[in-house]
Amino acid sequence: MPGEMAHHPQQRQFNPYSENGGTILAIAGRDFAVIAGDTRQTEGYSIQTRYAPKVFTLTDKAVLAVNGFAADGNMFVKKVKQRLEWYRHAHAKDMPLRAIARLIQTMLYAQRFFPYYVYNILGGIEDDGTGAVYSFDPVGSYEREACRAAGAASSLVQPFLDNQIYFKNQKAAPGSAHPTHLPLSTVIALVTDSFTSATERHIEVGDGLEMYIVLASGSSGQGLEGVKGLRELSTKGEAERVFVIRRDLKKD
Amino acid sequence: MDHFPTNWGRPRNEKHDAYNTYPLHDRPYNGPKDSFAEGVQRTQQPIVTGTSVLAFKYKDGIMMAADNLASYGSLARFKDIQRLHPVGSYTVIGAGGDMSDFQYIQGMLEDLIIEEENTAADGHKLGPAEIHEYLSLVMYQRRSKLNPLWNSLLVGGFKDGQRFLAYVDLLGTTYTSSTIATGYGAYIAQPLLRKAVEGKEDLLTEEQAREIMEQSLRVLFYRDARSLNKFQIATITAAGATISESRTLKTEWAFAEGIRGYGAQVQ
Amino acid sequence: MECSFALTGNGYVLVASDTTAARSIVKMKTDEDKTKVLGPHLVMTYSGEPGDTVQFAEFVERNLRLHQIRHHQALRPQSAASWIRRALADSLRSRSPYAVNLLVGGFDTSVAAIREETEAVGGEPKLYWIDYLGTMAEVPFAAHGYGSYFALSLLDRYHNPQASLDEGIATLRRCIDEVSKRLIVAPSNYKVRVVDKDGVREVEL
Amino acid sequence: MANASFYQSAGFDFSNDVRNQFLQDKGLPLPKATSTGTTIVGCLFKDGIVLGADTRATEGDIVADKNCEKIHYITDNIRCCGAGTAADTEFTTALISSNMELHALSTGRKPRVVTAMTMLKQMLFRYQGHIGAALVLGGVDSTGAHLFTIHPHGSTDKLPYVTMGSGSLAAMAVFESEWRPNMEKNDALRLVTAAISAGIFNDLGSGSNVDACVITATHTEMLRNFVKPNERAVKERNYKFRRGTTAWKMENIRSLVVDETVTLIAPPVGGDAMDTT
Amino acid sequence: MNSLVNRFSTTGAQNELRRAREETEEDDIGDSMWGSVAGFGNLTKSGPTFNLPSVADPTAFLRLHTDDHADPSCRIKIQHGTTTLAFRFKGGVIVAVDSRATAGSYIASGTVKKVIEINKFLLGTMAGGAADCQYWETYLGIQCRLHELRNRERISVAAASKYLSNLVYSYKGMGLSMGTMICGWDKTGPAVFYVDSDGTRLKGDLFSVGSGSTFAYGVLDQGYRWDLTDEEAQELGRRSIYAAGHRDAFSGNTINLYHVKENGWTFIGNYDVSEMHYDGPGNVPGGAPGGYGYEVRTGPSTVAV
Amino acid sequence: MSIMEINGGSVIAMVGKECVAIACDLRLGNQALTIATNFEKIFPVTDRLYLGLPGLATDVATLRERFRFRVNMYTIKEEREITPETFARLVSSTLYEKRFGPYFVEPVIAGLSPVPSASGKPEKWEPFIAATDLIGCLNFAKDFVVAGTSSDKLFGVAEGLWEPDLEWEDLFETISQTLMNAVDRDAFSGWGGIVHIITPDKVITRTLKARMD
Repeated sequence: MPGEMAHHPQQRQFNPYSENGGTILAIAGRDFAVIAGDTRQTEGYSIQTRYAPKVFTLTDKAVLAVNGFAADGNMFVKKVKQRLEWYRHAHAKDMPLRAIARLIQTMLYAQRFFPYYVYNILGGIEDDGTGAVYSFDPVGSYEREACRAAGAASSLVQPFLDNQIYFKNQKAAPGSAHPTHLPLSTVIALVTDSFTSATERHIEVGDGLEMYIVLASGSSGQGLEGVKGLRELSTKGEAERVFVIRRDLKKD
Repeated sequence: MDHFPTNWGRPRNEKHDAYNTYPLHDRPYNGPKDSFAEGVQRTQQPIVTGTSVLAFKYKDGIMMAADNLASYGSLARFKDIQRLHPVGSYTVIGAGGDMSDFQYIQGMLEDLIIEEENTAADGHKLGPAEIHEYLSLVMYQRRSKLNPLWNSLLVGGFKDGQRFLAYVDLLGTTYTSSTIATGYGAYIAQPLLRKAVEGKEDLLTEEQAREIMEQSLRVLFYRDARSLNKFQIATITAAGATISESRTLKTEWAFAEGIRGYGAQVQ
Repeated sequence: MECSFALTGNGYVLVASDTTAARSIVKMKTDEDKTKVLGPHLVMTYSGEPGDTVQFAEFVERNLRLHQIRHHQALRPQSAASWIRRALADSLRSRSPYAVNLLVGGFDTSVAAIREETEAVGGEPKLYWIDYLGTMAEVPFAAHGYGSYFALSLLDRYHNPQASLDEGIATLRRCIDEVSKRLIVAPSNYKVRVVDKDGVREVEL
Repeated sequence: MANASFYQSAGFDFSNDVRNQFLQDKGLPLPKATSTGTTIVGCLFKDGIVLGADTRATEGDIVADKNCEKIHYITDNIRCCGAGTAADTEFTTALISSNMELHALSTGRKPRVVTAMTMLKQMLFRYQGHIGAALVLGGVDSTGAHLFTIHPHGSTDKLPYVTMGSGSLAAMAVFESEWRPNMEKNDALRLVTAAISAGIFNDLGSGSNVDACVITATHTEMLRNFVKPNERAVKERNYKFRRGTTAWKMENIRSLVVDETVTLIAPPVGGDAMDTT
Repeated sequence: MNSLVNRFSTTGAQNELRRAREETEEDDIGDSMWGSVAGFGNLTKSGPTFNLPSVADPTAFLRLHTDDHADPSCRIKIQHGTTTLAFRFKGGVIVAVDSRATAGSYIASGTVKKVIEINKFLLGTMAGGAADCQYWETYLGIQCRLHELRNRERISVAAASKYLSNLVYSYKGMGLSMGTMICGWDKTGPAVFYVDSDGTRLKGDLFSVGSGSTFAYGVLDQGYRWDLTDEEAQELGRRSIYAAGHRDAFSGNTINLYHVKENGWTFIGNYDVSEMHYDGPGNVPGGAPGGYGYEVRTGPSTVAV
Repeated sequence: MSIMEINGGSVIAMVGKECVAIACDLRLGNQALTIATNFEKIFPVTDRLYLGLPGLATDVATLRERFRFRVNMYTIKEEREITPETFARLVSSTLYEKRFGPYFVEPVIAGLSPVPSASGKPEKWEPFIAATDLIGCLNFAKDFVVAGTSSDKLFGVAEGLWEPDLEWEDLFETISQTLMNAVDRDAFSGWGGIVHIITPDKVITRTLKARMD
């Protein structure tokens, strides 16, 4: 009943949650995935640090972005990495991406009654060599998608991606169709523009952009040539290659 | 669960049922009970508190400072509290927030160092990164038990040629930065530190660093009502950690002479 | 629980309101007319806070009547609805607001002279949905009360603005059936009125 | 029903209050008004006063206006920076500005800063803090340069350097460490810029550009967008759509140009010229 | 009493370290955690375990932080909103759902799979907390498989739904939110069970669940007969979800349609609600020509403004 | 659920090259229930000036009436058409009158304002857009203004898609894409959209084929 809403549950005590701002996003391509986050960490109206990474590599082909309450996020990443380490010891291989996704679900759901205040986006390469993005809510419901933004400015970025990645509400030119997969160079440009736009309009987004790119084995990596601030993380010879791009965002 | 269409799936308000269509279902709790739960007091608010801690990186290592005041509400209760504390051979921690919790942390860290460096005696010594990690686990674990240690802590250190400076607070939130300030310092001193230090971490000499630190402390003393013009500065460099004796700064109040009233008054 | 429905058709507006007067868990009466004829081609259903409903309906009735006496001309449905909305919105800002939900159905005979396509039926049916906040919307069909949660989708599916009166009544009956099937305390009886070029009259279901 | 609400006297109108209270009682929170998280400052220098402000206006976490103006005109020689609820600062300063003008006309003297200060504090005190305007008032008059802060509840302060808004602590730190009595104009301007910049870069409620205003006994100089440290970077892509991308159902074009052809039938004769339009 | 002694006798660093470990790792992680059950490792014990906040009233705590309806500014917004329906008819069971998930007023996703394929013969629908449904129905899938392995026969729909009902009932009052229909075909023929987190379990022919369920009922009831043809039944399911998508703000985006028959379920298709509005399902068996939308169906808007 | 979300609705206005566009969705809701999908929130004030009023629908109707009254009074008194700048001030002060019992509406104003020329007749028109919050704080922007339940989404998309100096045909595409994609992520807005593009010599009004859920 609408009338009931006035009676809020109230409890006067220590609040174990906080909100540390920032935004993350991930886009999957045919044979790559781009996972990005800004690097600002805030508390209220102040900037705690201008560089706090939100995106972490889990395996050679899986990258996890976390956003929300920083302490929960860091702890969660630590635990996921620990589980993956155990898996590596037991099976002598990395956990496949879709299994990591399910692992994250159960780990989040284990805290159903004391949730992690964390929005997770997992990106990487599936066993079949396709790029994939999995997005999670704080208690573990997840789905595989082509693109997803989460965090403080998610509602600013997501509709923009709907339009530019999924071509929502756009009629294709007569006699042609929208491409199903965008090239890497376009995706990198879109990610950059998403973050510069979010920085303009959301006070908790800014300082720096960190963009991880996972390429499937055999992918040419076309579109990465000449990109400013690019650094390869993977050592040559590995099947999948991981790159990171760091850019500055506005600091106001 | 609420089954009304617009609220569908949300928690139902158990205390109110407009139609009395179902009996209220408040259920007795049958899980394990702690008979002493009511008697156990957790820190729900800080009592005797310290204010800001400032720290930043400079050429030789880390410089950290905090004043000597512990306040009891608005009462300047203890004026000779030391809020910088050395841990092991490479690390200094500085604390704001509840002083009793800080003293508990000091004791805990002492145990840790004895355990790790004396009992184990395996030749490994805890560096600042390890101590910060340990503290962040403890702090996060305590917040998860909803029984926090009400502090914001700075961990500064120098080991194996690496400077280390990081923050952890009662929620377990952590971060690193080349300049960090806690409490009011985050609002007042941090802008000054950022401007003076960011990008110059590898250039600032100890002298310059000390000047920056003193200036920030002076401004803090001007504007933070829970601060004291009596402080200690710690440096952690390749040579080890040193915490200075308490000192005071020269402050300037001359401009106040000319001020008359708060509005139309002229005399 | 109170339910009212209304729908337009080819040359008419049907309005229906339940006839239950309930206080708390008691049905006081099951043949209360909660519709009000406001003019030669205008009818309104009202529901909401007991007391407010009748008071407001009578207030509207008299003022529209006064207008008619003064000007020898009844307000057209749109003007009448706008006036009612405004009266409700203003009352909401007073110390004693009326909490009333309305469906105003009318038949605009004056357009017959202007618009050719309406000539055959003698005018144009008009229906306005007005809630207690003074929100007004012109709609082809409308409902108030919990019944609207069931009826609106049903009408989306079955309503036909070109339907004959019989077909319209059949659609209305579908709504009423659906509500009595699904709503926990569904009203039993309804008063149904139709407005067309000949004026307002009651119809039996 | 010709409404009383169409014709009403000046001042606030509380007629929606009952209804809004009712809506609020239903548990519906009121929407947020635009506020200026804001850093605003002012300081004295040798010849007068420098005021400064950032230009960000926020609605919650969202930047509503990237380049708004927070230094408001009071009189030629008095300006006022506003923080808090944006509409309140806007209208309060406008009201005082007009009262000052009237006051100046009726007394025939150049208005004084204390007069504006007193008007403001009396007005704000009357509203007991419900008008959320936090102001920095500065100007130069016949009695010299004056700088005040006025808090929403009507308390005032008179100091040689002041700051207000969410970035006030950051800006004050700059003043506390660098302000000196009797500075030169350029030094004061540089200091104010540094103080506002401290707010812009350290306080999330403040951002975009630096506005400044220098008031001396003889001259007032408004330096709108004095420094613009936060220009948006050029976008990587161009987002212009192909025409015809959007599907639409119905189009209605209303031409605003009345086609008229003027045909002269006969040369105009005296006053009998016909109006041909 | 032990806990009390523990509490006060353990202030040393080692103990603190142990306590920190307790918090950062699950209580006891056996070898099973290393194995391929890594994800569901905690299921190898009697049942999953959950951490509770150590406050007097954990439910109130959870609600304080997650009930966005009572307090829109609450931080953790769990995804909600839905219309799902399932009905039995002579040709089996039709299951139709929308695909929208909302967090507050924000449409968090328009591509949610709200039909959970428990196994070849069992479907579960998802309404309420997305994570609750996903997790518990996946868990149910495991249990159904175990049942098959133990008993060499498929679990009946009744038993599966009872299992789920008992599971969530044991968490009653703790803040779970789930309204699901377990649909399938077993020895008794087609079956539909409604199970929710209150502990209700109902057997029936026709259910609709979620915020838009009333709108779906409005269309569904009017068109429902036992002897619908397969095509008519599918069309009815599709049309009912469309009706809810159109009228309910928290439902919409796309329709997922499943048909359970004797030899298991088949996925009929995914239909965009907006396309249904303008163009209808097109040339599908049983589909009416033209769009479902009222304006589309009745020609240009008859309401002249 | 805030008061603005009872009825839902959003409005956006954008500046183009010698033209402005203003667009709104068409939903009238009663919380989650959609009552009507023909509820326009943009009203003409003069030939080249439009006003968008997203917010509580009762106040939308009331304010529409009040503004019409006030603009008519202005026109009668001053014997000239109101300019967008003046009208913006009128909106602002009308709302601020109710500072302590506001109308729950966030107006958006879009129009072309005449640039005075030697001949007296305006030959050039300058785009003008403005928005105010519910108590009348004006926001003049050079690019776009947004309001309503999907304002944050609109901000995000518009910040990405808007380009300077768009011809009116291009501006139509940009504003339509912005509106539709933003409201598609908002539960309380959508169900169709309508766009008005105001150019010096004509006003183009297009009804969008938008999502209906």
